[in-house]
Amino acid sequence: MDGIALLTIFVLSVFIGFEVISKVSSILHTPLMSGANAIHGVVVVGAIVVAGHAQDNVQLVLGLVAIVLGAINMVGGFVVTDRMLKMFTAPKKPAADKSREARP
Amino acid sequence: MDGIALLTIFVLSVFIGFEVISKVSSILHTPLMSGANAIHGVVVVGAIVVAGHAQDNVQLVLGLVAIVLGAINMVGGFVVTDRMLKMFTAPKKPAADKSREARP
Amino acid sequence: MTSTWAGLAGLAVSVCFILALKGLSGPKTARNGNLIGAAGAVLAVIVTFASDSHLEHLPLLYSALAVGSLIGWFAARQVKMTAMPQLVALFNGVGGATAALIALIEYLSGGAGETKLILAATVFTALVGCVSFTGSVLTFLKLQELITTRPIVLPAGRFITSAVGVITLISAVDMVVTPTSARLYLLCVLSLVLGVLVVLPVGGADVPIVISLLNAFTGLSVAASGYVLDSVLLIVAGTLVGASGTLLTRMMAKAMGRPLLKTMFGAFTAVAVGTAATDGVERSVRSSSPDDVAIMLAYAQKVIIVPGYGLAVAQAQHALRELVDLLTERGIGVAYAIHPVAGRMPGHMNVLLAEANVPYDQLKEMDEVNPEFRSADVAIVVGANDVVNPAARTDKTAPIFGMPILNVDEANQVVFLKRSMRPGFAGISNELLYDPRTSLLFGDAKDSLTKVVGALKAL
Amino acid sequence: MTSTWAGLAGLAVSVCFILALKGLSGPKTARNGNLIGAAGAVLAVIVTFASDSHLEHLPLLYSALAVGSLIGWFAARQVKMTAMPQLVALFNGVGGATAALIALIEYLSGGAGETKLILAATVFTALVGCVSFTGSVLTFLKLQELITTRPIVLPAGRFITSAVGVITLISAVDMVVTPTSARLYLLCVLSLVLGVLVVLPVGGADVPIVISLLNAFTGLSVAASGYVLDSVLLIVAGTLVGASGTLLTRMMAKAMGRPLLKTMFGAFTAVAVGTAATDGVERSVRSSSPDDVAIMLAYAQKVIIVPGYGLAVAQAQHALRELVDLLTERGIGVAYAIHPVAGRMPGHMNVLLAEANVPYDQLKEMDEVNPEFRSADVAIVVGANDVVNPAARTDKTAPIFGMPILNVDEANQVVFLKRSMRPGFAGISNELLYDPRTSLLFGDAKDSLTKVVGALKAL
Ligand SMILES: NC(=O)c1ccc[n+]([C@@H]2O[C@H](COP(=O)([O-])OP(=O)(O)OC[C@H]3O[C@@H](n4cnc5c(N)ncnc54)[C@H](OP(=O)(O)O)[C@@H]3O)[C@@H](O)[C@H]2O)c1
Ligand SMILES: NC(=O)c1ccc[n+]([C@@H]2O[C@H](COP(=O)([O-])OP(=O)(O)OC[C@H]3O[C@@H](n4cnc5c(N)ncnc54)[C@H](OP(=O)(O)O)[C@@H]3O)[C@@H](O)[C@H]2O)c1
Repeated sequence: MDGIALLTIFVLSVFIGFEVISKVSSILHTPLMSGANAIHGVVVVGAIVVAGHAQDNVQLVLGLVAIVLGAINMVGGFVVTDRMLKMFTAPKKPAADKSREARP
Repeated sequence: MDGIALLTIFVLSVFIGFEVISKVSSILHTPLMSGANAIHGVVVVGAIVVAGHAQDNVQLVLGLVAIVLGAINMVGGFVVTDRMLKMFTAPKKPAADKSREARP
Repeated sequence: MTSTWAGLAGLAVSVCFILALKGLSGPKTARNGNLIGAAGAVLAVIVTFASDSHLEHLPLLYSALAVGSLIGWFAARQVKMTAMPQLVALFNGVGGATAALIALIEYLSGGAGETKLILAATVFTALVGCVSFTGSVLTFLKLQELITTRPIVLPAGRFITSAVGVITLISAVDMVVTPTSARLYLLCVLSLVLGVLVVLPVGGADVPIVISLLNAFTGLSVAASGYVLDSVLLIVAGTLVGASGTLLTRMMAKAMGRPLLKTMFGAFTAVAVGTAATDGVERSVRSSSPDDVAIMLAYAQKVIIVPGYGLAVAQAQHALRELVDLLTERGIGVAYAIHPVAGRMPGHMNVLLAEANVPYDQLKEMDEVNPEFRSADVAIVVGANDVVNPAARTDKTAPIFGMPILNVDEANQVVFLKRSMRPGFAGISNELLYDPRTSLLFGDAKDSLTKVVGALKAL
Repeated sequence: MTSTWAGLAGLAVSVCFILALKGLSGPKTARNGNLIGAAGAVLAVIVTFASDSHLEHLPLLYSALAVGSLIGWFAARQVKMTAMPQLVALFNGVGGATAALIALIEYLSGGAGETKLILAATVFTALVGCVSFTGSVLTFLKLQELITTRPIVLPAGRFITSAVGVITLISAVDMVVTPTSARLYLLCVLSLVLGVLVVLPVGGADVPIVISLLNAFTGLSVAASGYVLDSVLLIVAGTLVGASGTLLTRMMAKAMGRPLLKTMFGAFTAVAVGTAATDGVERSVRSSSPDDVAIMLAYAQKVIIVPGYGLAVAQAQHALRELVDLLTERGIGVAYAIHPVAGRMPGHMNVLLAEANVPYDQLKEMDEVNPEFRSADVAIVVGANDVVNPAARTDKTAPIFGMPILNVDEANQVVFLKRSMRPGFAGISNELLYDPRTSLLFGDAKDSLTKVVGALKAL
C-alpha cells in the first residue's frame, strides 16, 4: 500500500508537471528551464540528512560536498532565474492589459 | 508518513482536477459535468467491498442498495455522457484542422 | 490477485480518469475521453471482485450490480435530450447516497474503534453525501417540473436553513467526539433535511449551477469515503471530481453572469424582479399570422434564426430544420445564431440542433454572427428571450445587465415565436417585443413552425 | 517538531513548487512564481534542520550550506547575460552530482540490506545523477568555449558510446542483484564517462536542448533519491522537474525545428553540411563602409532591425540602442524584429535588449513584423543569419527547411553586420548575402555599430 501510494504520488506529479507548463510561450523557455533547475536544487535537504547521519569520515566528507553542490544548485538557480526574469518586467501591452484588469 | 502520503495524493489530485479542465470551452460544460459525475460513480467499488464484508442483514441490505445506486450513477453517467457527446460529432471547421494535422 | 497488483490496477484506473477529464475538456477528444473513463470504471469493478477473495454474498453483489447497471443504462438511453440535466442531477444524487451508505455501513461494522481522523472522514462522507442526495433529487424534481421551478421561499427560510446547518455541524462534531450509531443516523437525517433546505430557494435559472456544485460535493464525499476504506483510487477519483467540479461550477456561473455565492440565495432578489415583468402586458404589440411570416421569409435574402429555451420545450428542432431546408432550397441564406447560454444548460442548443442533424457549419457563435444581423432581412427568434433582450445593454437594474446578447435588434425585421407575453428565465420584460419592426407569432414553437412551413409550401 | 508537522511542511513546499512552475509559465506571473519556489526551498531547508533532532556535525552542515549558497549566489550575480545558459547547465550538473552522492552515502551507511526496490532506486539515482553531472559540465565547457562548440566525433564514437552504455546498464543490474560498494563506485565511474560520451558529439546548436534534457534527468534522479530517503517532497519536486523538463525539451526542440532524437546524434549530419557552406565564398558581394550605411539610414523613413546571435557575442546591444535612439530622434520609424529562435536560447534577444533598456513596445514578434518588411526602406541584420535565410522557404535539403523566417528579403535594402562570410549556426550559406539589394558591413557588430553611430552624428 505504501509503495502504491508513493507510486501514485509519482504518477500524479508527472501529470502536474506536464499540465502546468503545457501552454508556456517560447520566450519563457529559458527562464522556465532555469527555474525548474532551481527547484530540483531542493535535493540539498537530502544531502543535509545523509551528512547529518554520516557514520564515518568518508560519508561525512561526501555529504558535505553534496551539501555544497546542492546549495549551489538551489541558491544559484533561483537567483539566476530571478535575474533573467527581471529583464522581462514590463508586459508587452501594458495599456490594454491594465484596462482589462481595471474593470470591476 | 502514510497520512502524509494520502494527503499529498489529495492535494496533487486537486491540482490535476483544476489544471486539466482549466481551458474547457463553455459548450462542453454540460458533458464535462456529466462525465465527471460518471467518474465519481466508481464509488460503487466501495459499495461492493462493504456489502461483501457485511456482518449482518442490515448492513447487507444497505450495502446492496448502495451497489444499486452506485451502479446507476456509474453506468448511467457514462452512457448519458456518451449520448450527449455523440451530438457533438463533427468538428466545426474540419477542413482547416485537417490541413494542420496533415503537415509532417 | 495480490494487493500490489490491485493497487497498480487502481493506479491505472486513476490515470484513466485523469485522461478522461483531460479528454472531456476538448471538443475533439471528449467522446474518447468519456470512453476511457468508462473503461477505467469497468476495470475498477473487475479488479475489486478479483482482488478480494473474502467477499461474501457474491450472487447478491452481482445481482445488485446488474440491477443498478440496467436501470442506469435504460434511464440514460430513454431520456429525452431536453431532460438530460435533471437526469445528470439524479445520477449525482444517487452517487452521493452511495457514499453516505458506505460511511454508514463502515461505521456499523466496527467503526467506533477507529481513529478520530477516520471518524471525521466517515462523518464528512455521510454529511456531504446526504446533502448531495436530497439536494440533487430536489433539483431533479424542479427541472422535471414535478414541483415549481420558481424559487420556494419558506417564511423565515434563511433562518431555518442556517439553524439546521448549525445543528448539523454540531451533531457532526459530536459524532466524532463520542461516536454512537444513533448519532450517526441523526446526522444523516439532519443532512438530508439540510440538502432540501439549501436547494428549495434556488431559482430555475440557477439550478444547473447548483447541480454542478452538488456534483463537486459528491466527488469530495467519495474522496472521503476512499480515506475511510483506505482506497487510493477513490481518493483520487473523488478529489478529481471535487476539484474540477468546483472549477466548472465557477466557470458556469461566470458564463451566465451569476455570482456563485448569490446563486444559493438568489431567491430573494428573483421574486421582486418577477413582479415587475408583467407591467408591459397592456402595451400594444404587432401579432402576425403564419402566412404573414411565410411571405416575409419568402421575400428575404438573408435570414438568421435565434433558437432559445422555448425551442427545447416545444421540441421544435425538427420542424425548424424543415423550415430552414425549405428556405435554403429557395436560395435564401440562413444561419443559426447560438448564444452561449441560450437554453438551460451550456451547449443546450448545439445538442438539440445536432439531434435534428443541422449541419455544423450553419451554427454560428455569438461573436461570429453578431456583425451579420445588420445585413439580415429577417431574424426569427424561436423561443428565446433573455439572450436577445437589449436591456442587457441599457438597463443597469436588469439582472442580465452586462451579459453580451445577440444583436437581433439590428435586423431589418424581427419575428418572435412564443406563446405569450411572459418573460424568459430572468423574469424581465423585453422592449424588443414592442419594437415597430417586431412581429409576434403566438403559439407553441413547434405548431407555429409547422404552420409556417405549410404556408411557405403553399406559396 | 514532530514528523507529522515536517510532513505537512514538506507538502506545503511541494505546493510551492507546483505554483512556481505554474507561475513560471506565464510572462506576468513568472517572477513571482520563481520567488514562491525560492520561498518553498528555504522552508524545506529550515524544516529539515528543525524536524530532525538527531542531526550531527551541525556546525559543519551549516558551514557547507553557507559556502554552497554563497558560491551559487555570487556565480548567479556575476555572470554576464550571454553566459547564462552555461551557468544553468553548471547548476544542473552539480544538482545531479548531489543526488548521486546522496545515493552513494545512503548505500555506504547500510544500504546493502535494503529491499531490491530501494536498491534499484539507489542505482538509478547514482547512474542518472552522474550522467547528468558530466554531461552538464561538458555542455558548460562547450558554451563557455573552453572546448570547441563543434561536434566532437571520436573515431567509432557511436560504437564506443553504445558499448559504454551497455556496460553501464549491465553493471547497474549487477549492482542491484549483488550489491557491493565496489560495484557502486564502478557504476559511478562508468556513468560519469557515459555522460561525457553522450554529450561530446552534440553540435553547438543542439546544446540548449541537451541542457534541458539533462535538467529533466537530474529531476528524475532527485525523485529516485526521494524514494531512497523516504521523502515525499523530493519525490514530488524531482518528478515535477522531470516531467516538465521532458515536455520543455520537446517544446524547445520543436521551436527550433530539431527532431529530439536526432539531436543526440546530430553530429554526423552537421559535419557534411558544414563543408557545403564555404562554396559561396568566391561569389561577389557588395561590402560597404559605416559612412555608406549611415547615409542610407539617414534618408530612410522606416527601418527594421533584426538582431541575432552575433549581437550577443559582440555584446552590441547598448551600441544598437544608441543607434536606434539617434534614428528615432531624426523621426525615423524603427522596430526590432524578434525571431523566436534568434540567438542561442529562447528569449535570448528579449533578454539582451531588455538589458539595454529597449522599450518593450519596439520589440515585434515575427508574425507581427513580417508584413511590415515590404514597406521598410532598410532592414539591418545585426549578427543574425539563419533566421533570415530564405533557404528555409526554398531549399528542401537545408537543415532549417520549413522554419518560418523573418521576411528580410522583402525590404527595400538590406544591411548585414557580420565579421565574415561564415555561415550561422545551421552551417549553411545564405543567398541573401549575394542579393543585389544587400550590402555587407564587415566587422564585429559592436565596432560597426559604434562607427555607424559616429558617422550618423557627423552627418
Ligand atoms: N444555457 C445555460 O446554461 C443556462 C442555464 C441556466 C439558466 N440559463 C438562463 O436561461 C436563459 C436562456 O435564455 P433564452 O433566451 O434561451 O430563454 P428564455 O429567456 O428563458 O426565454 C424562453 C422563451 O421561450 C418561450 N417559450 C417557452 N416555451 C415555449 C414553447 N413551447 N413554444 C414557444 N416558445 C416557448 C418563453 O415565452 P412564452 O412562455 O411566452 O412562450 C420564453 O420567452 C438566460 O437567462 C440564461 O441565463 C441558461
Ligand atoms: N534561440 C534558441 O533557442 C536557439 C538555441 C540553439 C540553436 N539555435 C539556432 O541558432 C540559430 C540562430 O540564428 P541567428 O540568425 O540568431 O544566428 P546565426 O544564424 O547563428 O548567425 C549568427 C551570425 O552572427 C555573426 N556573428 C558572430 N559573431 C559576431 C560578432 N561578434 N559581430 C558580428 N557578427 C557576428 C556570424 O557571422 P560571422 O561569423 O561572419 O560574424 C553569424 O552569421 C538558428 O539556427 C537556431 O535554430 C537557437
